[in-house]
Amino acid sequence: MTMQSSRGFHLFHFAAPNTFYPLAGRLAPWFAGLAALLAALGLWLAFFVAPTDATQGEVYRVIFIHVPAAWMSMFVYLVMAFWSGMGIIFNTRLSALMARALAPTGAMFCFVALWTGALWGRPTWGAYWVWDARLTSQLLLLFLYFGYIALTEAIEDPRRGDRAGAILALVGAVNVPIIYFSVKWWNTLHQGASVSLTKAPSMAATMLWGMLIMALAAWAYTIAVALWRVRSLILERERHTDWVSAELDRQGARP
Amino acid sequence: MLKPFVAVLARDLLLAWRGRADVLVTLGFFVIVACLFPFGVGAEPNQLRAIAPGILWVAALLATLLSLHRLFGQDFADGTLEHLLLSPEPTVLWVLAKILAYWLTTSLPLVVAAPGLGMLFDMEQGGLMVLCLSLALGTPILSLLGAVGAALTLGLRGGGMLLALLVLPLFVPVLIFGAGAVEAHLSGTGASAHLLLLSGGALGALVLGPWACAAALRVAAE
Amino acid sequence: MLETRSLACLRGDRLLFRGLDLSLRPGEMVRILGPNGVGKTSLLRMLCGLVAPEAGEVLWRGTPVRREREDFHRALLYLGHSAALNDLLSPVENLRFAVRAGGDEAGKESCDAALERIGLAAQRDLPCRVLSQGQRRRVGLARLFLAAGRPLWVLDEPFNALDVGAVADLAVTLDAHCARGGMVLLTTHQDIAFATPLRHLDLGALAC
Amino acid sequence: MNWNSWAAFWDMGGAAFYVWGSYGVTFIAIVAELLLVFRRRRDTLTRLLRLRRAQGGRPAAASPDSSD
Repeated sequence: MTMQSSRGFHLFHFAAPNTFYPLAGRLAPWFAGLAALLAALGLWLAFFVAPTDATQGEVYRVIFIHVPAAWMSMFVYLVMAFWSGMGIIFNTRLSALMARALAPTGAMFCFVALWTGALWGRPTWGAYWVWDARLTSQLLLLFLYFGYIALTEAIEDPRRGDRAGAILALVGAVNVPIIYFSVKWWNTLHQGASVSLTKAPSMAATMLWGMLIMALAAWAYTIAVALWRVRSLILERERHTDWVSAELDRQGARP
Repeated sequence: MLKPFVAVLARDLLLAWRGRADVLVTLGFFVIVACLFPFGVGAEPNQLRAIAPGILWVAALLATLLSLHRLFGQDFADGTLEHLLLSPEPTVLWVLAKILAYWLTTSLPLVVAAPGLGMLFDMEQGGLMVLCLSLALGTPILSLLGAVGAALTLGLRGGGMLLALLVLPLFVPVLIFGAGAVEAHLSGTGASAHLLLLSGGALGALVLGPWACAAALRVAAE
Repeated sequence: MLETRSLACLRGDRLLFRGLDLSLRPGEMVRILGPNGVGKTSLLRMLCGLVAPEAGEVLWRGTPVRREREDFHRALLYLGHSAALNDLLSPVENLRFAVRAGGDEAGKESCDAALERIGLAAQRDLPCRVLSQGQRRRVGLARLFLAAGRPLWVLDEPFNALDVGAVADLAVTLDAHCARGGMVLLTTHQDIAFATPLRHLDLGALAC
Repeated sequence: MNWNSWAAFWDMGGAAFYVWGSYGVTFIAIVAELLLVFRRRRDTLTRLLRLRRAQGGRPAAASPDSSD
């Protein structure tokens, strides 16, 4: 095959990944820096500005990572479902790669939310784990993430993996609210109203600010990591194109 | 329009009849799992009565899970799936026929057998009725959601475990409302809210499930 | 008629072929050539609409098949590698199911006649699991006698596992289909004598 | 300022295990994810470069015409 003819074909079809790859490379460090800055600010607010909670004492300071992580884990799943839908409707391959790049980060935040929830629950409820509606649906969300990652990794043909993953992500996204609602219903029937972790009686404005800034930091972090990860995925997927060859030559020339 | 639907339904029912040993194995599994629990938790009648709905529902759910691979596995292996996908009639129709046949041959026996098992756990008559009703409304959801998972994992190595990982989280709401219906009835609050929610879920799954399943089958056959 | 415009096929991450232009007019027969793994089966499955093309389009009577899927599949008969038989069903049950699943009417008599025509009258009520490879292949081919209303036949290795007599008989059947104005697209490793002038498409030459 | 001394800060009003356990594991999870992401990029690059060298400078996955 000649280089010329292959370029003609790939330019037509792979235009998006080959322009997105360098763009992602340029943007990612900025988002990472932003994440670090916001996290520093948020942690300062969390530990040095926000006052001690009247009822829970210092342990409530877990809220500054627990709540943003829980938000993020749900939000990332929705974004995954969004990209999956885009991939199915417009048949763009970059969308599926974005969904794939987001999944591990979403699962990581899900795990963090569970872990911090358990550590917070011990002094608050007296047990590391109670079948609280939020924690339980968070656990099921983690299983959904695992399912998505396992399915996309198990399918060898990358395109088939993309599409199967997209269908699963959409089915999961439809089910997430149902799962949350059902678990909440089940929970109130079995335990009566439980103490909710996030409903601190009188949340000081500084606490709210701390949480919001930490949530923004989580956003920036997610974007940065997803962009870095999608770069690897793009290289892998487009390895038969000329622009990846050129990129490899550039990388190979480095010491 | 209905020709492929009827053809697929009739064929799958005939196949289930010819291979009835498989159907009986699923039923036997359901019975044995339910009978294992007293050995695990003790034979105290009050306790058994309290956990009976949960046990029977979990057993039904596991029995469904273990038989899901039968839904498309054979057709995928022998090329029938390709033929069906090339049918000019809408894919969702025959997908629905396959799921219906699967439900009739796998879940319906469980629904019928459940009262007998309920009696082993000393459930009262009204509770048995509600149990049957909740299974009759809930197992179609399991079949429809499970069909999507079965289609997604067609032909994959370790497909069985993967299938469990994919569909079990999705089964949780059905389990909650299904077992909850019986408990609500037994505690005197009435099961109608649960049963209504299950019917709503069944309708939703009926509308969306076959589409997702058809899309997943196209992906799998590619 | 069937046309393709600069079709490209990606399997896994290998580009099998690209820029494939093909047109098939009524009465024509095309044989697809090429060594193993060059993408013959992939091409046939892509033409049928089972696989989405990586680039390019398949057109049926001038319309992209993605837009008019039902019309196209009403006109198409595809026989793939595997005969699509269920082992627990008899040949006649399998055949009737295949025809009815395709949306056509399948009377018992016409199915019996088709099986008799292909030489399986004696096996019509045996379960398919006891049939030999050649007999299984024939059950699949019996659909050809029930598909006169479908102008486009796409056949993947139809001559495999057939004995000499059956090969000649099948060739006659395909010729008759073309003579009625039908179209045949097939792959085979054997050199068969057809009455219809055979066009060749060498995928090996297009390989990337 | 909430804390009178560093010791008080690290003690977190007696909840040190829970608070620092949460923050510590979060930190580890993030560092681990970043390491994995960068290792993946390095692995991808080395693997693709090796493939490319093995095929004599042609685009990595373009298969030889003769292969099947």
